[in-house]
Amino acid sequence: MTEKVGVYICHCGTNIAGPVDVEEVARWAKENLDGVVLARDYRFMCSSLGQELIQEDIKNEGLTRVVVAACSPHLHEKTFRTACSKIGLNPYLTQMASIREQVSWVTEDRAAATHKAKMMVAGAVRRVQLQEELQPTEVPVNPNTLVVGGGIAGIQAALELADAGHKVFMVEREPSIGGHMAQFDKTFPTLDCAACILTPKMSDVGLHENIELLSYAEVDSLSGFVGNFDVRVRKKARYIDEDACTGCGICIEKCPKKVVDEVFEAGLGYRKAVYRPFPQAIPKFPVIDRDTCIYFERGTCKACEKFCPTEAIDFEQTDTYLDLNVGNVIMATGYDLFDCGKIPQYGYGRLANVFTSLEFERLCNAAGPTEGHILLRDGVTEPQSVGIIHCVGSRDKQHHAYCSAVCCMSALKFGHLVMEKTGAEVYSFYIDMRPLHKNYEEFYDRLLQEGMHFIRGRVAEVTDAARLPGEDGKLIIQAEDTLIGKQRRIPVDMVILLGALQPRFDAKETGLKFGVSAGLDGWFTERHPKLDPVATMTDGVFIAGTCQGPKDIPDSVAQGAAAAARVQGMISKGTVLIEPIVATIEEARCSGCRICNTLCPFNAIEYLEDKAVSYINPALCKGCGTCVAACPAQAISGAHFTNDQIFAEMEGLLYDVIGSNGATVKSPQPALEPA
Amino acid sequence: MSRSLGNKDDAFLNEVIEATPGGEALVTCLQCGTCGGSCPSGPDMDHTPRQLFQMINAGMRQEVLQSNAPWYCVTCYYCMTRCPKQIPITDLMYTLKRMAVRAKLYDDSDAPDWSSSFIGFVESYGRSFEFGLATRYHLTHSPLRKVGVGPMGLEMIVKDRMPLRPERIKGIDQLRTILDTAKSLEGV
Amino acid sequence: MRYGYYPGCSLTGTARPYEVSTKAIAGPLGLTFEEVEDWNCCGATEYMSLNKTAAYALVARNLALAAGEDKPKDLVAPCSLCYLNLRKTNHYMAKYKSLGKMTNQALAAGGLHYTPGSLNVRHLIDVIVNDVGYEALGARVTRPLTGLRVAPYYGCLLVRPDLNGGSFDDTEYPTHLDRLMETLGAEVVDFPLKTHCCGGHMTQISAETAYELIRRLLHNAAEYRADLLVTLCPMCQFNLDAYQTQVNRHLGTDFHLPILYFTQMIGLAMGMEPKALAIGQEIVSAASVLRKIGTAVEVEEAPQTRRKRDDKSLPMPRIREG
Amino acid sequence: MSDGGAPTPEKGKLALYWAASCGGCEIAVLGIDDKVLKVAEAFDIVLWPCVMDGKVRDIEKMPDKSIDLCLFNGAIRTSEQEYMAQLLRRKSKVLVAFGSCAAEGCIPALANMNTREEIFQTAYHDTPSTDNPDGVRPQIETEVPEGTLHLPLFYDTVKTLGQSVEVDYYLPGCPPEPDRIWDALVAILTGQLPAPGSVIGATTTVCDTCPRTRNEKKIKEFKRTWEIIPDPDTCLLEQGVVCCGIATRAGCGALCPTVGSPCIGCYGPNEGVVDFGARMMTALASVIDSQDPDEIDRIIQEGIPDPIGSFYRFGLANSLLRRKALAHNGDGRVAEPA
Amino acid sequence: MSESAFEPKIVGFLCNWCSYRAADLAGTARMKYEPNIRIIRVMCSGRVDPTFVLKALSLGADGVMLAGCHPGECHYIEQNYKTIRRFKMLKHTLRALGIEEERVRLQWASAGEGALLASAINEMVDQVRELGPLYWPGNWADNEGSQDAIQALPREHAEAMEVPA
Repeated sequence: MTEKVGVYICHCGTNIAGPVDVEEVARWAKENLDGVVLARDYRFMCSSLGQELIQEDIKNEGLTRVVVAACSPHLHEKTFRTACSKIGLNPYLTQMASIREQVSWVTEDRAAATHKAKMMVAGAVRRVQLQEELQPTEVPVNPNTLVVGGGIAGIQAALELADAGHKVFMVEREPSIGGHMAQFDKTFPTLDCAACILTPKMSDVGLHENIELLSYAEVDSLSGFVGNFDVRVRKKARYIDEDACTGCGICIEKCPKKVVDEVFEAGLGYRKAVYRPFPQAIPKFPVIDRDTCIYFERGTCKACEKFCPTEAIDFEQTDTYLDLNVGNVIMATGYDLFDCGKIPQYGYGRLANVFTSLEFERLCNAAGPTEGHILLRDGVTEPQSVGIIHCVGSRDKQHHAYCSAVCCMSALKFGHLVMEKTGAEVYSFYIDMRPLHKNYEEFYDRLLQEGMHFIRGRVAEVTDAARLPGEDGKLIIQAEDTLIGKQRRIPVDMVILLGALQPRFDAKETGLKFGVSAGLDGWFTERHPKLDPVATMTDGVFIAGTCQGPKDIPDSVAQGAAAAARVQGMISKGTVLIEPIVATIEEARCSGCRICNTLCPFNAIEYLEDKAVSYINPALCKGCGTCVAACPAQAISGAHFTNDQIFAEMEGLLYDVIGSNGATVKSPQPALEPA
Repeated sequence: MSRSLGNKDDAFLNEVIEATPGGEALVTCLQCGTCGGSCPSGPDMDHTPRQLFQMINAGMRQEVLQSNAPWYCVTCYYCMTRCPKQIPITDLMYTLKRMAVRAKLYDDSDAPDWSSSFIGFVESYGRSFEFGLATRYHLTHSPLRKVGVGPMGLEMIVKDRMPLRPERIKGIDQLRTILDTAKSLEGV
Repeated sequence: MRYGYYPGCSLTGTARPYEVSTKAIAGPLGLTFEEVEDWNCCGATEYMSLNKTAAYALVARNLALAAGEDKPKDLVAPCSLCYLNLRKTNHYMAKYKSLGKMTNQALAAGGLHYTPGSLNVRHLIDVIVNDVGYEALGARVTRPLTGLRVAPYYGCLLVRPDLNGGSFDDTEYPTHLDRLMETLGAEVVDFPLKTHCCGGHMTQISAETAYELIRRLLHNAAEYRADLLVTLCPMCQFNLDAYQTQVNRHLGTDFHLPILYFTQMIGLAMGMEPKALAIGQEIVSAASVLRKIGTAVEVEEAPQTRRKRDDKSLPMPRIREG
Repeated sequence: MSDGGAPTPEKGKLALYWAASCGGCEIAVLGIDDKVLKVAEAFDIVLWPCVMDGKVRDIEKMPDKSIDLCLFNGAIRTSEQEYMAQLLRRKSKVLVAFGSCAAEGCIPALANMNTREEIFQTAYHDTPSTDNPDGVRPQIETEVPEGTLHLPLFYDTVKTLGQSVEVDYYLPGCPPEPDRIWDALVAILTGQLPAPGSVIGATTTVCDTCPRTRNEKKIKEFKRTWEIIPDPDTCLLEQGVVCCGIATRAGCGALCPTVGSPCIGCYGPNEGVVDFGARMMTALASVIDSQDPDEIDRIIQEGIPDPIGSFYRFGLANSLLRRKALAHNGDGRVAEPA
Repeated sequence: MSESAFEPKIVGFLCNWCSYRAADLAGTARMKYEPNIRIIRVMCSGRVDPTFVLKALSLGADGVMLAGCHPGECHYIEQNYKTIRRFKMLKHTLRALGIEEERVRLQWASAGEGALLASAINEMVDQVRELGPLYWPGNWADNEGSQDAIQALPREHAEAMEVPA
C-alpha cells in the first residue's frame, strides 16, 4: 500500500476528549496502522482552523487519504469532503469514524471507549486506502415540470412555477381541480369562504399560458431520472370533445339520470350521469360517467347528444395516452378521509344523523345539497343540538396512531357555523385541544366566548338507545368527562365525526410508480424530516401538501410553494450533479443470468438483449447496493461501497482479533491497551 | 433504558405493570377517558379507570388499592377493546383486585368474598357449584337480599336448573397440585 | 365434523336448556362433540381476581386435556365465559412467553403440558354459522320462525376482547346471530345494545348495578317491540331470565321478555319439539310468544326504495364491506 | 509445441499428483486425446503415481524448483497429502491446483460437516457392512514386533491445496474439461498467463454459455429435480430448479443445463468471488417472490432442505467458514484481556 | 481463560438512512450501551451481502448484527424485503453449520428508534456473552498435531523406506 494517510482525531471540546483518550488514539494510530503518515488530535476539526490543518497537511505532507475521527458522517462528512476537494484531493478519498455518536456519547468506561475509538480509526484507515476517486456526473435539467394533483398544494406549486415562466403539466384524477378545499365551506380561523379564495387560483391555472391542465387523467408510468423524466399520462375518456364544448351545461340539465355523488358531495348529494362536480369547475368541460350513463347501460338515451348545441358529445371516445418529458415532478396527491364506519360504536352508516366532517362541509356549503342549511338527514329538520367528536381514527393505535392535525380547528369552525346558522347547542368531545398555529388559539378563545361546550373525553359510543329522561329520539353521546371524572350522556340531534386524514387508498402504488417511499403509516417520506421536507429520496421528485402527512391549508400552500422553489432552483442551475455512488456492471463478467433484473425499484437495471448482459443506468441508480449484493457472478460493483472496501473496514474494526497483517492471530489484543 | 431513574413513584407503577400481561402499555395512557366513558358500571365507581391509571403513575398505592372501581368491573372488555392505546384495562383491573386483596386494603368485603367463595368450590370440587355458592355467600353477606331472591332460587331448582349436589372431578388432586404450584411460582 | 367439547359448569346447571338443545341439534347438523375428559371449571371471572398464574393454569389444564394427536384440533365451548377464558389463555400463553412458561411449569406438577396455539378455541355459534353454514342450516328449516320478532343478544365475551384481531365477529356490531336468526325465518330487530353487558357477576355482589344493566337491555328490546331475546351465553341468559322478576319488582317495571338460547331457536326451526329443547325451563315463560310460530302474520310492507319527488332527505352513507 | 523440423528445446519436467480425490482428474488428463502426445513431446514426466511407478524419495532428492510444472489434483485431508503438497511446491516452478478437489475441496470436503471422530465412527463401526468386533481404529503409530508402523494423520478438516501451500494457478472443474486443460497447458507453455494465484479460465458464469432462454426471475417455490419435468427451452432456475449456473464459472459449456439437469457448481465461483455459497444464497434469496417472512421461511425450508449440499457441494473447504463448528473449538484460543 | 473476561466482538452493518441514524440518535441522546459493537455503514441493508457476515465470522467476530429500516419504510422503497429473504437464507445455512441463532441478528430500527437500537445491541451483547467466544478460525487452526505428523514423513522415508543398494 503506497497511500499516505493522515488521521485526525477531533476532541469536539470535551465531547470526545472527555470520555476518549484522544492523544492515545492518535499515537496508537500513527504507531500501529500501516499507511498512516501522521495522526493529530485537535480541539474542533470542523472549525475552519481544523479544516485548514488538513489542507496544510495535504499540501505539505502529500497526503493522499484523509481519515477524520469525529462526529457522525451525517453531520460533517460534507464539510471534510469539501475541505479536501478545495485543496485538490478528490472528496471521495476521505473517511470519517463516528467516535462521538458511537463511542464517547454512548460508552461509560474510558478504557473501553478509547479502545473502541482505536478500532474504528483502524477500520477507517484500512478502508480509506482502497477508496477510489469518484466524479459526479452532470446532466441537463429539462425546465418543464409535472405537478400531480390539483388540490391547493398542487395549484400553488403550479402557479409559482408558471408565473416564473416555466412550463407546467398538471395532472388531476377528477374532472376538476380544486381538491378537498373546493368542497369546504369556510376556512379556519379566518372564516374566509373557501371558494372565494380558491376559485380565482383555479381559474388562474385554467387560463395560464404556461400550464397545460390534464384533468380526468392519471400518470400511467414514470421513467428516467432527475432532469429528464419520461411521463406517460392516461387521459380518461370524457365522452366530451373538449375543443367543441363551450361548457354551457345543457347536457347536464337534460340528462335524466341522477346518482349519488360519492366524491365531490361526499355521498351527501346527487349529480347527473353527465356532470361537472361543481359550477366553478376548472376545466369547465363536463364528464360522462360511463358506469351510470343510461346510454352505456342500455344503449339508448343520448339525451345529452340531442341537446348539445355544439355537437361536443362523443360516445366513441377512448382513453388516450400522452407522452411528456419533464425535468422535475411535484407530487401533491392529497389524502382520503378515514372510513368512519370502521368505528361502529359511533354509528356512522347506521344512525342517520351521524355525519362525517366532509359531509358536514357539504351541508354547510351554500352550493351543497341543502344550499347551506344545516339539516338532519331528513333534509328538513334543523338540529337543536350537535355533538362534534374529535380524533375519529386518529390518535388510535387500532387505526392511525398519528394526530390528524386539522380536526381541532375544524371542530371550532364547525361549532361556529352551527351556532351561527342554527343557534343549536354545540358539544365538542376532545382528547387534547391543539390549536397550534397563528391566530388559532384566539379562535378557540372566541368559540369559548360564543358558548360552545367543550368536554374533555374521547367518546365511548353514540347510541339511539335511550334510557334516561330527555333521551328519547335523540342520539346519545356517552363519554367520560375527564375533567370531572364522571360518565356523561349528552343527547343531541346531530353528530359530526372528525375522521382522520389518511393516505390515499392507492398511495402505495403511486409511491412505487414515482420511486417515493412511504412510512409505516402510509404517508410519503420526505428526504429529511426537518431539513429537507419537500424533497424525496428520488432526485427530482418532490412532495407537497397532505400526501406527506396531515396538514392544514396554510401548511399545504407553503409546501407547494417550497416544492416549486426547489424545482426553480434546479431549473435555474440548468444542470444537476448525479452522485457517483452508483452500481456498475462489468460487461465481461456478466453472464446475463438476469437475477438482478427485478431487484431495482428505480428501474435502473435493464437487460440488453443484443449483448445478453444487464446494464445499470447510472442516472437512475440510487446506490443502495442491493443488486451488488445479489449478483451471483459478482459482476456488479458498488462505487464507494465495494466488497474490498467493506472487507478492509471490517478487518480494521477487528484489529484486536486479527492484528495488523490481516491474518487471524490467536492472541487477540494484549498489546493494544495502555498499561 | 429504565424508566424509573430518579422517580420514586414508579415502584408502584412498575409493580402493576409487572403483574399484568401486556401491562407496559399502561405508561402510554392518553387520559382520554374512553374506558370510563364505555364502562357499564362507570357511574358506580369512585374513580374511573383512567383516573386510577394517573393515580398509579403518581404512586398513590393506598388510594388506588382502596378504590371500589376494580370490584365494579363487569369484565365486559369494552374499555380494553376501544382503548386507542391498546392498554389491557380489564387485565389491569384484575391485577388491582389481586393487589388489593393481598394488601388487605379493600374494605367492602362483598366482592372479594364472592370471588373466594367461588374459588373455594372450584378448589374443592374442580367445578363451580351454584347452589352451594348461593347459599353460602348470601347467608354470610346479605341475608335480607337472600329472602328477596329466594323464590327465584327455588324456581331454578324446580325448573331443574340448579343441582343440589356438587360434582367432583376425578383429577381433583392433580388440579390442586397444579394450582398450588402456580401459586408458589407467583410467590403467593 | 369432530370437535372437542367443553361444556363448562353452567351447562350442567343453570344452563341445562343450553346443553340439552345443543346436544339435540348437533346430530342432525352433523356435528360430533367429544367432551373433554374430566374437565374443570374455567374460573369464570373470579379466579383471576385472586390469583393470576393459578387462574391461567386452571384453564390450561383443560387445554392440556383437550389437546393431543388423536384429538380434534377445534375445541368448542358453548359458554361465552368459558370460551373467553380458554381463548385468552391459549393466546396469552403464546404472546407472553414468561406467562406461558410459568403456566406450563404449574401444569408439569400435574404431569401435563400444553403448547399454546395447538388448539383452536371456538364458540359454538362460530362452528354453526361457519362450519355448518347458513345455507345448510336454512335447508334444514321446516318450521320457519316467521313472525317472531327477535332481539339478537350477543353479550360481551363472544366478541371481546379482540386479542389481536382474533375476534369471531365485529367487537362492537356483530351480525352473525342476526343473520342466523334471519336464516331461521325470524324477524330480527336491529338491537342497539346487542353487545352491552348483562351485569355479569354484579347480580351477586352489587345487585343495584346489575339490575340497572339488565333493565337497560330489557327496556331497549321492549322499545324495539321484540318478542324475545336470543342469547348464546349462560350468564346472559341467567341474568336476564332469572332476575327479570327482581328487576321488575325493584325498578317498578313490567317486562315479560322470554330469553332463549339460539340453539333452542335452531331446534324449533328444525321442527323439534319444544320439550326436547328444554323449552319450558326458562323462568320467564316463552310459551305465549312461541304460539306465533307457524301462525300467519302479516309481513310489513317493504320500505319504499323510490325517492319521492318532494323527499328532501339526504342519502345514507354507503357502507363499505369488510 | 514445436514442429518436427525445428530444433527441439530442452524438455521440461512434469509431475502429476493425486491427493484426496476420486481419480476422475487423472482420466480427464487423458481426455485431451492425442494431444497427450504433444504433452509428452514437451515434457519429461517425473512423477505420475497413477500411471507410472515412482518414488517419493526420488523427488525429495531433486533440487528445488527443478520440476517445471506440477498438476496437483485432490484435496488435503491427511498429513501425507499435505507433505506431498509441500514437497511438490518446493520442487516445482509452477504448481497448478488441478480440478475441483485441489482448487476448492470438492466432494471430499463435504466431510467438513463432520469430525474425524464421527467419520471413524461411521466407517469403522456404524456401517452395516463393517465387521470390526475389536473396535480397531487407524492409529498413527502402531508398535509391531518388527518396529513401528506409521499411518498418515487423518485431519478433522479437509483443506484445499491453496490452504496448504502457495498455488500458482487454479484449474477448476470436476473434472476440468479436456479443452480447458489443453487451453491451460498452452497458456503455460507459451507463457501467456494471468497473475499468479488466479484461475486459468473464463471470468463469467455458466449462464453465459447456456442455450436456455432467460427472463426476469421471481421464484415462488424451489423444486427438486425429480419434482418437475422442466421446459426444455426456459432457464431452469426460473422454473424453480436450483441451478448453480448463475454463480458457477463458465468453462464446461453448460453441459448439464443443456441436457436438462441443473448446474451443481463444479467449476466453482467466478473470478474474485470469495464465497460461492454466499453468491448462491444471496442470488436465490433475492428473487424469492414473497414479502411475508413466514412464507419466505417456508419457501426456503421446504425448497432447500440441505443448504450445504446445495450451495457448498464443491466449495465447502474453500468457503469462508470452511466447515461445521467443532464442538471443541476454542481449544487454541488465548485469554482475552479484561 | 476465565469466562467472565470474555467480551464479545460484534460487527454491525447499519443502513445509512434508518439504523445508522438511530445510532446517531442514541449518541445524541447519550444512551449508554455496550461498547462491543463496531459499526459499518452501508447505504441500505440490501447492500449486506451474506459474504460480509461470513467474512466477519471467519475473521473471528463473535456475532454480526444487520440493521435496517422497518419493512415498508425502506428509503429505497422495498430493498429491505430482500434483506429479510437473504437473512433467512443465510440463517438457514448458518444453522446447518452449527452457528447459534443469537450470533447473527436482523434488527429493524428507524431513525427515531435510538433507544430500540441501543437495547437491541445490549441484548445481543448479553446473549453472545452468554454463549461465549465463537472464534471461528479456531475450527481449523490446528488440525490436531498435523505439523508433527508431516515432519514424521520425510524422517520415515529417510529411515525405513530406503533400501540399501
